[in-house]
Amino acid sequence: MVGFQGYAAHARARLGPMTDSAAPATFSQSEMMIVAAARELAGQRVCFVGVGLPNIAVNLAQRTVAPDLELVYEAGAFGSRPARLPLSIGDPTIVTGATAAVSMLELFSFYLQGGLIDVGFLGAAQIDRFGNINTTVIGDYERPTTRLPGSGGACEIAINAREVFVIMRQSKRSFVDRIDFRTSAGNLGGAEQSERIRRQQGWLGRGPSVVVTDLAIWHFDETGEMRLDSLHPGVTIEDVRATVEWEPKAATDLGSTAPPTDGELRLMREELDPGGTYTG
Amino acid sequence: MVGFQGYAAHARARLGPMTDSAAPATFSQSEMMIVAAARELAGQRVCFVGVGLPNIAVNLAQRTVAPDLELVYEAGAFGSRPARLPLSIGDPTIVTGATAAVSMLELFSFYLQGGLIDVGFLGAAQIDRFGNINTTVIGDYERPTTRLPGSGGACEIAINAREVFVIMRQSKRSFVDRIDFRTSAGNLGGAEQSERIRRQQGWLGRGPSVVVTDLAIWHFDETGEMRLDSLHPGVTIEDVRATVEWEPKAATDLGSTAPPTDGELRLMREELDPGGTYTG
Amino acid sequence: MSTSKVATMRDAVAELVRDGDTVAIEGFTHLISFAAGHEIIRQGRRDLTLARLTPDLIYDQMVAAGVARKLIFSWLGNPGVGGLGAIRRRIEAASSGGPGQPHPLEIEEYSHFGMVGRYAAGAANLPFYPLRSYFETDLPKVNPLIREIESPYGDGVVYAVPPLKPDVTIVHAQRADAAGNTHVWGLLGCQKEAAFAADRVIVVVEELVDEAVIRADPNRTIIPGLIVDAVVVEPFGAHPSYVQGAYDRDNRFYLEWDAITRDEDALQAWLREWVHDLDGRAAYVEKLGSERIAALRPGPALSGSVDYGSYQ
Amino acid sequence: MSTSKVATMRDAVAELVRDGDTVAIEGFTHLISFAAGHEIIRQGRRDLTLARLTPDLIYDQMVAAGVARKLIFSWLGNPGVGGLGAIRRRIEAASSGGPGQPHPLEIEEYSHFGMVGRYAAGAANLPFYPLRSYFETDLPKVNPLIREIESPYGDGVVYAVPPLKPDVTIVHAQRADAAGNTHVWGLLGCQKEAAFAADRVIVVVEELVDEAVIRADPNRTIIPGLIVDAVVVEPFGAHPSYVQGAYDRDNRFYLEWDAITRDEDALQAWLREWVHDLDGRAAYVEKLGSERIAALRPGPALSGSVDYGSYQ
Repeated sequence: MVGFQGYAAHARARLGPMTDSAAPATFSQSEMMIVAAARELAGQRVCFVGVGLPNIAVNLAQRTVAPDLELVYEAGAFGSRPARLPLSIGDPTIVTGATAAVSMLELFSFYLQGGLIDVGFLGAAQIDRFGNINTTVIGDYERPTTRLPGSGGACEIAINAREVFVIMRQSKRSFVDRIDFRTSAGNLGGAEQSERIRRQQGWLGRGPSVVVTDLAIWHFDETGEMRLDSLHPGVTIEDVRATVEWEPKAATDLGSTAPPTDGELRLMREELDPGGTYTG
Repeated sequence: MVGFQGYAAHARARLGPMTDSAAPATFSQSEMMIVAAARELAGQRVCFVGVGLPNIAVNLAQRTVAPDLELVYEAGAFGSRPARLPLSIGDPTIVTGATAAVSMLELFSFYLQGGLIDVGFLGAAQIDRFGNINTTVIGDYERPTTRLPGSGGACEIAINAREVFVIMRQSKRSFVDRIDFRTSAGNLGGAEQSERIRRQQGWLGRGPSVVVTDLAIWHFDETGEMRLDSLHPGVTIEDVRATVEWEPKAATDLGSTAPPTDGELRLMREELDPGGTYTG
Repeated sequence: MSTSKVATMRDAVAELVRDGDTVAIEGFTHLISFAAGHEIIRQGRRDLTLARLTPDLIYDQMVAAGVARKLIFSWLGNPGVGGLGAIRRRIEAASSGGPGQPHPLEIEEYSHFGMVGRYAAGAANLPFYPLRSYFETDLPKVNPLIREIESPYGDGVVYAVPPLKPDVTIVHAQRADAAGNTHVWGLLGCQKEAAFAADRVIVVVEELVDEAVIRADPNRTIIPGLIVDAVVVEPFGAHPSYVQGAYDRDNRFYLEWDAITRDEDALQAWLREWVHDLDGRAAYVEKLGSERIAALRPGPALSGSVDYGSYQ
Repeated sequence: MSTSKVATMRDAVAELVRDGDTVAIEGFTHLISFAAGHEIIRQGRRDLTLARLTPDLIYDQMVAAGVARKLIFSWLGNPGVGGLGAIRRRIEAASSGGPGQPHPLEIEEYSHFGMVGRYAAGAANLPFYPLRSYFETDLPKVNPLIREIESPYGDGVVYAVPPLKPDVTIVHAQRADAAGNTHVWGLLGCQKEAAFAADRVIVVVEELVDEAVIRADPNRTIIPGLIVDAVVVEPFGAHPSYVQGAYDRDNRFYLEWDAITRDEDALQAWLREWVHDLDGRAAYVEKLGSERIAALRPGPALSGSVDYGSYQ
């Protein structure tokens, strides 16, 4: 699993700061993104947690909509109850008080490939309309313009978790027509091919089901393509179009995301991320 | 690894009791066999222990010629220091005070197949002149006259331990021209084929190096065939010929096994096997 | 995972073990759930495929009771003592097969590493498990499921065994919480692999503990409640096998079994007296008697405590 | 195994780490031996192939110091913070490669599971490790060592990775005895697999303990002395990573590294000040200061003790 908060910071540095102008002053786009992502975990049981944005979203969910959520960290922890928000996904707080601490061989073999994960929560540097993910390089692999972290466990999570959630900031550099490198399989060339290959390969995962960004919530339609389902407060469809390289599909009954509650904001600001590492 | 003391008991039951007439009254043929086997472990470091006869021989060695011998039990124990002679190789006494207790997957993968075992100590129901071993069936596999325990870990030990020691009682039923079933590879059709296949297969074991019986000590010559090297006290070469189905080779300088010392006998009779389970 | 999975052995077996299932009661010498095996006999299950590295006395008893159609194993015997008469008769019956003979038992045979690898492949959702064993032996000739596989790196051929995914795996352990999070110490055998490979899992424990006891030592957790369907509290449920730190292996029982198993009538009489005529493990323990049990209690040998540290 | 393997870090590295070696300093976030990495820098090793799932700051430092020729990895970054500047510059150098640019770093890339599988195959003397990953991704296109393998059971194709057998694996642990029998608790990462796969093994520990402490809890033993060549006692040797129960991860250091690693001059200055100008870990710890160290000490969270039982 990969630390996208880290990469995203670099991306922003390159792209220049993203303004929060579209959102009311009471909360940031990052806060809205994290809250919206956390809410998507309602009713889920076992979640494989990525570092950075997925990490704070999942910890927020465990404290709000999904109190029984079992957190799995690729480092080898199951049933973690982090007493603090870990900066890294190998933090000692994910072990003390956890249900099990096991070798990575066991975690990837029996828990992940064995099919026990309900949701894999990934970040991404680039994503295409079918939810295929690049976290490896911008540019050519041999001569990269930007070298990214690589797969980590992402390519395994993408095919073995029952479903995959993605959280990332959207821009014409990240929501692209063609990703520079396919690190992790999404819906491949579309739903039909994806279902055929997942069946043929014995993958237990159905692929990506939701993408939450700083502007909106996306799900996938029957063709396996990303579909805009909800706009965050103050965000217009034009803002979305301006930050997607392809012509995005939108739901006929396009919703609007409920703003963060005071409770959600308090948890993030006072308990989970007082330093504003993720939410700034 | 297999419990041959058990099978041997059955075999004896079928063959009628073996007399100890060839040996002085002061010790039994079984005691001589166990003592001779233990002495072969002098200078060895890591031994994979089988139940029954190998088990008592190895425990005797740890108390005499090989005090630093590391005992490995397929049940998942390394560095065991049994406070008592375990009847089974999964006894709790092999764990309490051991260096490591690990899963069988780890033991067979990393310790055995990984090449960390110096000596694998096996029993056998049938053995041929090249040290190939049968512990599966007497007669046809589909229609056995006697169903034996099977491989257990024996076929793995036979190819992965650096060398293999065998301890068994010899008779025309056990030292046979053709074994009914090849459970564990010895020198196959001879040294040349054995070395070729072991190299080609990436096996880390060189194969069998010694066979200790109730009558004699055998090693293997350059052709990979068993060679009679030492007769136990009171045993004649005729006794040996009468208990081997093929015409056995004998060393030109045929030795005679030194009888058990009082110390060795005391250890077996008072400490290791007061009930005479193995030595009776 | 606050919902309790605690159940009686009767209910757990009634609900989770079905006729025709592939059942693995695992535990290598250590932690063999005789209590579960006896309940399966009492409830008269039929046509089971019994998987175990070492069938041991428990499968000898289950085969004698007629619950099994097939046996998947790697070493067949009473370690250090002798054979397993009921199983042996059912296998050797194939050679005579007369009307007076019992119905032959189907067998599928591997080595220990092969069996462990089969569970591991099942647990990891892999199509096969590779190992160096079997070349130049007769096992692949009598078991067509042991197959060659070529290394994609041009360095030769090894063998593969197929995944084994039991319908239900039953393991005994020192302790678990109500959710099924299970601590085991001592010999670990292949219980973890067999449990992760299974569709259903029953954990039988000496002691039910608070979740906090499990979470205090997460490295000791062998099986997570996530894969457990029922937790049965059955003290002394592994007798005559043993539980590290709780009671010793009852070697006297294993030695005495040799005479019982050689004689079909004696074996059936034993089953009546110790299984059918008892309504559960508590009665079995009472019948064994407190003296026999007391004699099996070991002295203490404490592991000592380690510090995981509190990170707020 | 009564012979002591205790050595100083200087002697252990001098004797066991050689120019051109493939070196694995493993430990996933937890237990990363920065002390060993720094000593390798001080002794000026060259042309090393560095293997690690997550190169982390230690390999960024080693690459900046010029000890490495090649990197084998699965995730390249400073978790939750950003990138690894020295490594990134050496990789991105390939795109410009002008005279002013540093010499490009050769890379061989996998996923986490692929790397763990490579160590496991190396440890088990297997020619490959099979896994379901990689199909329909670009990784096999850029890494020809990731190859397809067909199941011998007619149920399709999976991928394989080749064994990885480091010349030397270095792991940090809570405690070991003089023979190298090592206890680890907390995150276990892939240290066991990396150690069993290696030709030589160096264990660095917070505390040297009597053999009896290890033997009191054999299930806690991750690495047996059998495969260990040297035991180095180096308290706080994993800083800025952490040791479960002993000290916390120094996240402040990881956050501050982001600015240092972006600036080659700042990075070289850091290496001079914290590696070259110090003669060992003790000096590093003293330079850090007792206040910083005290702030990283966690409160207690004890595992509790279990009873293995005494069986005479």
